[in-house]
Amino acid sequence: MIHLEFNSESENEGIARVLAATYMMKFDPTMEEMADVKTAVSEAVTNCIVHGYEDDQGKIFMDISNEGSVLKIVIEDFGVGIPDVKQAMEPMYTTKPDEERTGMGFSFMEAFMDKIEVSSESGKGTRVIMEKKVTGK
Amino acid sequence: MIHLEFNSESENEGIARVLAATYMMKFDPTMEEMADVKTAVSEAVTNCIVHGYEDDQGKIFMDISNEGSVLKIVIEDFGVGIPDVKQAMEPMYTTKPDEERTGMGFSFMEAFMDKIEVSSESGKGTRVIMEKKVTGK
Amino acid sequence: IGEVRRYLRDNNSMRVSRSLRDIAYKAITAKEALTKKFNKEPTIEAIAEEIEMKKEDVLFALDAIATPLSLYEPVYQ
Ligand SMILES: Nc1ncnc2c1ncn2[C@@H]1O[C@H](COP(=O)(O)OP(=O)(O)O)[C@@H](O)[C@H]1O
Ligand SMILES: Nc1ncnc2c1ncn2[C@@H]1O[C@H](COP(=O)(O)OP(=O)(O)O)[C@@H](O)[C@H]1O
Ligand SMILES: [Mg+2]
Ligand SMILES: [Mg+2]
Repeated sequence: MIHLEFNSESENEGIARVLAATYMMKFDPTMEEMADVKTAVSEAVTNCIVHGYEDDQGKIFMDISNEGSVLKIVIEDFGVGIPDVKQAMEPMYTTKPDEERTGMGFSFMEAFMDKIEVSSESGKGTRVIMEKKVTGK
Repeated sequence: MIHLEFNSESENEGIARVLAATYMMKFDPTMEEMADVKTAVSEAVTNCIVHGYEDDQGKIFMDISNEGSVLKIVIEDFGVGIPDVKQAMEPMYTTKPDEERTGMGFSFMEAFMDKIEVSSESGKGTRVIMEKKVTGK
Repeated sequence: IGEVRRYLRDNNSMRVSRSLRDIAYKAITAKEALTKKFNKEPTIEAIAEEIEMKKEDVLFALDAIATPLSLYEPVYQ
């Protein structure tokens, strides 16, 4: 298990993405599997920065672990939280339609990972748990 | 500033190395600068695993930050510690001569980074602080 | 110690960013060739072996050339 802490600056999004890709190398992934995980991490971290902390600065945690070939990534912020998680996860739902947000972040995470679980509390923060079996096939 | 925590397993040495490399990309480094930093991180982390925790398992912390173009990397373990830091840092000094250790780890860190500071307490652990100005030249 | 340094590696002042572009190009070419040859997608490790690079460098190179816009496209376009 590795644990990363970083500030909600957009340059750190790339760092989180590469760390996840590096961790999963032990499963001998294909380029496509790696791209899937990177996209999911990228979306989740971007959400923490853009929505969780908005114009504020705050900490983002990322935990990466595995059980056998199942990769597990937990991404967490301590920002505003999501009042209605079910609604937020609907395709094309976005609370920032003006800023080139597509509302497809959660949909991508769902599409590219095997499993995603989102828990959030208003004013406390948001935690996204994602899993994917990585087989190199 | 980013902070990484990982277990003293040798596979994590590569992860720490890649994380440092990723962080320093913002300075548009040369191949040599990057190789220097990767070598220094590799030596410091390997020391935590091999000497700090010996056959035990323990946590290793790595902090990466910068002030302007000066990269700062702190690598820390909570293992056995070093009784005599000055002696340990002498070229070719090693307490494990039998296991293909060369005693050159600290010498490499000194050679490849601009500054290295080692503090340690027996039974508490060891912290290595390294700095390098990265200019892409 | 300056000696050690020279001994350990050739002085290489090329920018990493430039070298990564070369690696990424080779990796993508190799990926296509291996896919044709074996009729399935190669792993990163197989690609790295083919172009005689470390897999960590291949990973790094592929990431460096992926702009945010190409995120939802194949990594290379
Ligand atoms: N970490 C978060 N903190 C607060 N709100 C979030 C977070 N992640 C997602 N949301 C909410 O869920 C909505 C949908 O997210 P997403 O599917 O990624 O679309 P988008 O980011 O394009 O708006 C966001 O518009 C935002 O309201
Ligand atoms: N993190 C550490 N914890 C405990 N002892 C250490 C640590 N790092 C270095 N040492 C001590 O310092 C010595 C010299 O380290 P180094 O120069 O890297 O050479 P080597 O690792 O080849 O022995 C080691 O042999 C060990 O006794
Ligand atoms: Mg989003
Ligand atoms: Mg050593």
